[in-house]
Amino acid sequence: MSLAYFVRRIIFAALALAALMTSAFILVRLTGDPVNLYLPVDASDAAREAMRVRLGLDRSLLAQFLDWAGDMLRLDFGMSLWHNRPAMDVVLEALPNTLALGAIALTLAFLAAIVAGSIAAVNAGGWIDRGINVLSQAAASVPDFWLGLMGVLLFAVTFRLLPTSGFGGPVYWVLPIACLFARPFGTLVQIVRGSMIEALNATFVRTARAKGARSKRVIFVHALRNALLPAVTVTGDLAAQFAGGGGVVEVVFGFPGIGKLLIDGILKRDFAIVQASIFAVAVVIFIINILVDMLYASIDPRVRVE
Amino acid sequence: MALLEIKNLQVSFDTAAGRILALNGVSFSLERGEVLALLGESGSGKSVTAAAIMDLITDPPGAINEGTIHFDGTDILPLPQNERRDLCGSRIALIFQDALAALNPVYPVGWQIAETFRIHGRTPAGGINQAVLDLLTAVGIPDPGRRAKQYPHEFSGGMRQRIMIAMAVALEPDIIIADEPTTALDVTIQAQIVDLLDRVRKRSDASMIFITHDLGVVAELADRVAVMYAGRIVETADVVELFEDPRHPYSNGLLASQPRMDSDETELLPIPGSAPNPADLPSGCAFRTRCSRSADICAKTVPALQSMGPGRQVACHFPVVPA
Amino acid sequence: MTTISIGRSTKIGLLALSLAASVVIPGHAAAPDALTVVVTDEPKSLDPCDTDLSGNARVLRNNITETLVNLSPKDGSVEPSLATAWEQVDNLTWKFTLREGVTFHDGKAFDAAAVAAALKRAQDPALACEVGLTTLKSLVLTPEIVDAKTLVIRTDIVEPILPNKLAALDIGSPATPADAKSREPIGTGPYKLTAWRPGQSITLTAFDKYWSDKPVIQTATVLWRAESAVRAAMVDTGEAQIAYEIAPQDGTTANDHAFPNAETSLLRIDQEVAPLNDKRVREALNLAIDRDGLIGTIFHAQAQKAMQVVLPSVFGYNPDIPVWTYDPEKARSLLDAARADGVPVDTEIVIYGRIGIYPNSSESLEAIQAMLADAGFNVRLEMLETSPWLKKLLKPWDAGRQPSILQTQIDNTEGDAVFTLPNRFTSDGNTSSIADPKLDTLISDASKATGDERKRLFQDAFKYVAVDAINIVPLFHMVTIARVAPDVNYVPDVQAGNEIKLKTISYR
Amino acid sequence: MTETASELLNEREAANGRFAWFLRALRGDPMAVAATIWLLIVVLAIVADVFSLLGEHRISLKARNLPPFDFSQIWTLWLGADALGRPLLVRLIQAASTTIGIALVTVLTSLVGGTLLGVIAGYFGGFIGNVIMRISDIILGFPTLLVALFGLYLFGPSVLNLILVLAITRMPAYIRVARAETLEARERLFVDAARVFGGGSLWILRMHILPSVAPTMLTLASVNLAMVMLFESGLSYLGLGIQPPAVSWGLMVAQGQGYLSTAWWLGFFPGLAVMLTTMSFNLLANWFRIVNDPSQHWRLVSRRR
Repeated sequence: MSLAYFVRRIIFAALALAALMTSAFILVRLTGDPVNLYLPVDASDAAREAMRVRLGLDRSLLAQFLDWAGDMLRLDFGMSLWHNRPAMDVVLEALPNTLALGAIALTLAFLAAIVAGSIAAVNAGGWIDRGINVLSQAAASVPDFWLGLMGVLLFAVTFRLLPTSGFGGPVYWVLPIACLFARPFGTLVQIVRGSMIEALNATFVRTARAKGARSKRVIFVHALRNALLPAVTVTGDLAAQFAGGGGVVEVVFGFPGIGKLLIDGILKRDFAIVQASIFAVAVVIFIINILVDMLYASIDPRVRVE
Repeated sequence: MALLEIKNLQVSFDTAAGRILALNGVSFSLERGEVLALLGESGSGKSVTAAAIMDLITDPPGAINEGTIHFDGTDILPLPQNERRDLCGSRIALIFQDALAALNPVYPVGWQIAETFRIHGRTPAGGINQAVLDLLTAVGIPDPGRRAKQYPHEFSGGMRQRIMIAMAVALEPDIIIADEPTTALDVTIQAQIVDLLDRVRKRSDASMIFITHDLGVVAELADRVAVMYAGRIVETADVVELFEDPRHPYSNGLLASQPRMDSDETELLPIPGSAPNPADLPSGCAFRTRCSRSADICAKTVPALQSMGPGRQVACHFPVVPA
Repeated sequence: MTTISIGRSTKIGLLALSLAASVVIPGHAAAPDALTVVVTDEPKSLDPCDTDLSGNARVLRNNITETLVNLSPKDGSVEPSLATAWEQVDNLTWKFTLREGVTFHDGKAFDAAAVAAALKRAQDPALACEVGLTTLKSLVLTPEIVDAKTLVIRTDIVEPILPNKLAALDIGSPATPADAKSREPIGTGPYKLTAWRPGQSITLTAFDKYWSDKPVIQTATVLWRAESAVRAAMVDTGEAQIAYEIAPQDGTTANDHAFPNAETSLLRIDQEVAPLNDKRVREALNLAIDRDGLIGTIFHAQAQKAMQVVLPSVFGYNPDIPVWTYDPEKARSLLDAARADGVPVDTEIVIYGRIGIYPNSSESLEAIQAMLADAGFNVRLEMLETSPWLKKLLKPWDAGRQPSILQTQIDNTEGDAVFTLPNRFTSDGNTSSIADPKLDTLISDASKATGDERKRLFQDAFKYVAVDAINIVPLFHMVTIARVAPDVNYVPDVQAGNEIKLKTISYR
Repeated sequence: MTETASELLNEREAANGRFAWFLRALRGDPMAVAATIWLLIVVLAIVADVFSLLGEHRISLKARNLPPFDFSQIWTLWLGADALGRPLLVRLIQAASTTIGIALVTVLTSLVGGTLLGVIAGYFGGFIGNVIMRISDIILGFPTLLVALFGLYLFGPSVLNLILVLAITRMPAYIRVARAETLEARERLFVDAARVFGGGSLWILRMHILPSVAPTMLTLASVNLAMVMLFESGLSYLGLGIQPPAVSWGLMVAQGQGYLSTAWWLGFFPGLAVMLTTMSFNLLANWFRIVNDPSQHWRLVSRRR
């Protein structure tokens, strides 16, 4: 991964981002006029028109676009209509929450999946494997919002061990993390198990055994590192998905993250928020992809030369 | 007492088509300092034999059902797994056919050679790192200091096989098992590798089981030959005797189907048909369907391995009689 | 290396588990002077001039900011607050005497200039304040400062109920920016805003220089959760002491208090499109709905069957309009009669619903759809998000549109029919599906009149809408349910939809 | 070892017929059997509903939120009744046809579209191929749920839009895989051979590329079926998918949310149905993958495990 490679990558990412933001601009404006949502039903037509003029929505799409593009180049995302604050401020408040939530859930899922997947692979075909298989398939198949609701019903409403929802100390994180944990865990267990079985059957593992390496060493030193490669790739994809917020889960728990912000922003036709969050998410995803590439290269020497 | 004595070894695998017997009563022995060639077509059970010795049969789907493997006087099959592991690499070493697959892609080659020392807790006099460099030099890898830090994919096929050999001889084992070590290589490289193997073996006076289907290599390296067919040994003989005087029709066919430098015959006689399906072996002698000499009895009874002279055994109802 | 990481991961996993197990919250015992209130949505702006939305008003009104006058929750009469007295000097002039010794949270004195500034701000078109766009709409108010405690307000047209309207105008500090909305409201109320953590919570603390009785509750936190079940559970778990907008199915415990919320639910008939342009068809719609069956199941048991769109407490309410009976047989025969006259009765009619307009909104329409179908209507239900729903609610409409009825509700917190009728039932009203010159005249005359004549004319107008024109399918005068922790002394009144009167609340 | 096993397997397959082999392979995987049974039940229920065999179920406000497991009631009420007094079981079945129908149509659309575009991009490459890949990269580089959410706000929630939006957001995955497989297949000898013998592009695509791409694509599709169901549920839950009076499992969970503390079964059973069905698709996809990978076959038939 040379400097030229990075430069090329950044240029491509910038172009993609520009395309993305432009299409977001056009699409967001097609989703409808925010004026009705922001004025009381009884407001007069004159007042509605005045607001349109104030927001510049009466001008041609091209004129709006040029203005917008100029602002974009100065990284000015405008004022949020709903929050009445600079949109980027609002987004930057929500982003760390989402990143923390996603990072914790994904890290736990990744680590747990390595353990469970390896155990399943080593016992492939046995009852432990079957148990882990059923559990992970269930985890991969459970709708996260439903899991959240049932979690609230069970742990908050019935047993009163955890808060129902909201944001604050560690207890507020338990249920959202548990919900976001399930699907990546289930998916990753399947992947780790598969690649681990493949690795355990690989010739180099036979070499290690022929060298006299005992099971632990064979599994953890030789097979696991090779088996991690696909899991790292998939985790990277999952991380990118999570960067957009735990979407539905954030809504279920009223968790002030970027996913909820974006969903609310679309619902409330808050153009500035939508664009600023899309921008932020795209940048985060770009960084995640680079990090995953670097991680991948550090695990697999074959990638480094290419 | 032979260094390695295998008796009546039976190995099976479960497949979608049912249970197949990969080895069906294999017996042979290996003396100290001897080079034994295991000769046969692919699927005849040569590699499974090596895997059985090295405890590399994956269970499931594979299983060793019967037999004994005596190494240095002890039956190693009933030994606890860890004791068997201790033998592997230190006293019995294995070299695989495809060195690219056999080397772990994510570790530097030097690390992988050093690992052999570490696994067995041996530290040579000059330290492990020096020993690795010495080994790399010994197997003919130039600039070992730099090369040791490189990864398998950065080496050529021949170089990788040299690294495998370095790894195998690191602890000066009593037995080196080479499983078709030259098959994946270019012809010119093949000769170098065979030469190298011979050299390193002699250096430590190790025994060797050389698994191959290449008669040329057999002639060059081996002291004795065991010919395998469909999970059984059909003939064992001194290498010279076998080449001059094959008794089993299959050995005979193998020799006749390959060009020979020492013969004037120009016509090659291929063995008709193809290797049988291991899940659906012919009754009696497995070779009878391809054998011009077969008779009714061949379908009824499996011919036993019978002694036919010193160090010579053949399993055939109608062995070829020397001309 | 990898071996270590496995060990580490197991440890982390155990740690997480033990963390989850150990951090069991031992009840949310609240401090005796702290209170947490949970509502549905985060307030939008908290600007004193944006108090038409209940989310903003609940936090601000009479907590942070106050108004010149208040309306009595009992009878809607005007009561003094920041103004101690007022009189109508002439048709176009009102004089207000302001309270002495009141200061804003920022230390500035409350005086006539502050009221004038607030009034100017509320009417500034560039700011698009909710109060200016709704309550004070089509009215130009010109303040005139006589002295610090006397303010004269001139109106451009006759405004008989100016004090009622000014009950909607929250007075912020003169420090409030004149050219931008504020997120940091400064008022004269018993509480000042101490923190607004966006997406999380709002905290109010008692203002120690408040001009009237000091409140018991010193710290109040406002949270928002979208789900009724969650809000209700929060009171049970002690995460909150008061939760608003509890759905009927949740609001069945002794801690749940239902109060009328000034909203009337109805279906607005688009009577310009066939077959709904036939009065018999509109009558059949009304007769086909089993209102009694809906009460106590999908709607709260304390909801009242409505016959018009305002509550009895509103000036101009007509007590003599009969409630529709449930008579599917008659509905069917009316449809048959219309069909016989060539009215395209079997044309598909769409019911446009709005998701979440009130609890169980889509269930109620599914039930109504089934009832209408039973009576022989061909109806399809379409549930819409707010933005597309507004497109159906507000003019202009497509000329070739499908016949439709629209789920909506109308609120009147100001207490006078003029806040309900003009925009919704006159030809030029932007949500009116009726264009009837006779009704236009009636409403316009009523708006200008005063006293008994005003009342009579408004009553006639309500009767005309409901009985003569049958422009609506009135459903219920709605109730809101609040769940209040048993140790909290608070009974929500009719204004609880717009105000949380924190200063009246205490622990038992 | 494994190679030999697969060789003989093919012979066996030819002899016994593929169907018999499938049945045998299914027997070796009890989870796949359970999955198949569950899906069969769901399909039968849907069929029964299509032919109106479940009886008529009117709104009955008196039976509102009837609790489940009251076996003295008629069997349709064994899972309780919903907020309008309709039997929950029947509602679940009606929702099943929406949920599964949408998933099937969506996956089919993205399968066909994605395979075609991917094969085109892989086989012809060039400018068009580049454009296809760049657009897929952008779509794929963004969280699927957000792309879908955005699309649905733009075009409004309706069944058709839901299918289109989900199909388009899932398509890039198919395009990528199809392109990679095509590139590989294109390089293989037999394609060269076909070219030498004068086969046209279409011929090569149809006879050589598509058949070698198909198994991977089908496996991907079976995994995606589960994924699409989860997305549909999530979107319907957010109010962007299926709208009442139509019903889907996700929507039922959303509607049940309001009754979380008073009638838990309204939200519990539809979520469970999503999970079981998704899991069944996943398990079958898994099984399908093993069936298509000869080196794994022993797992399906080995007596000793």
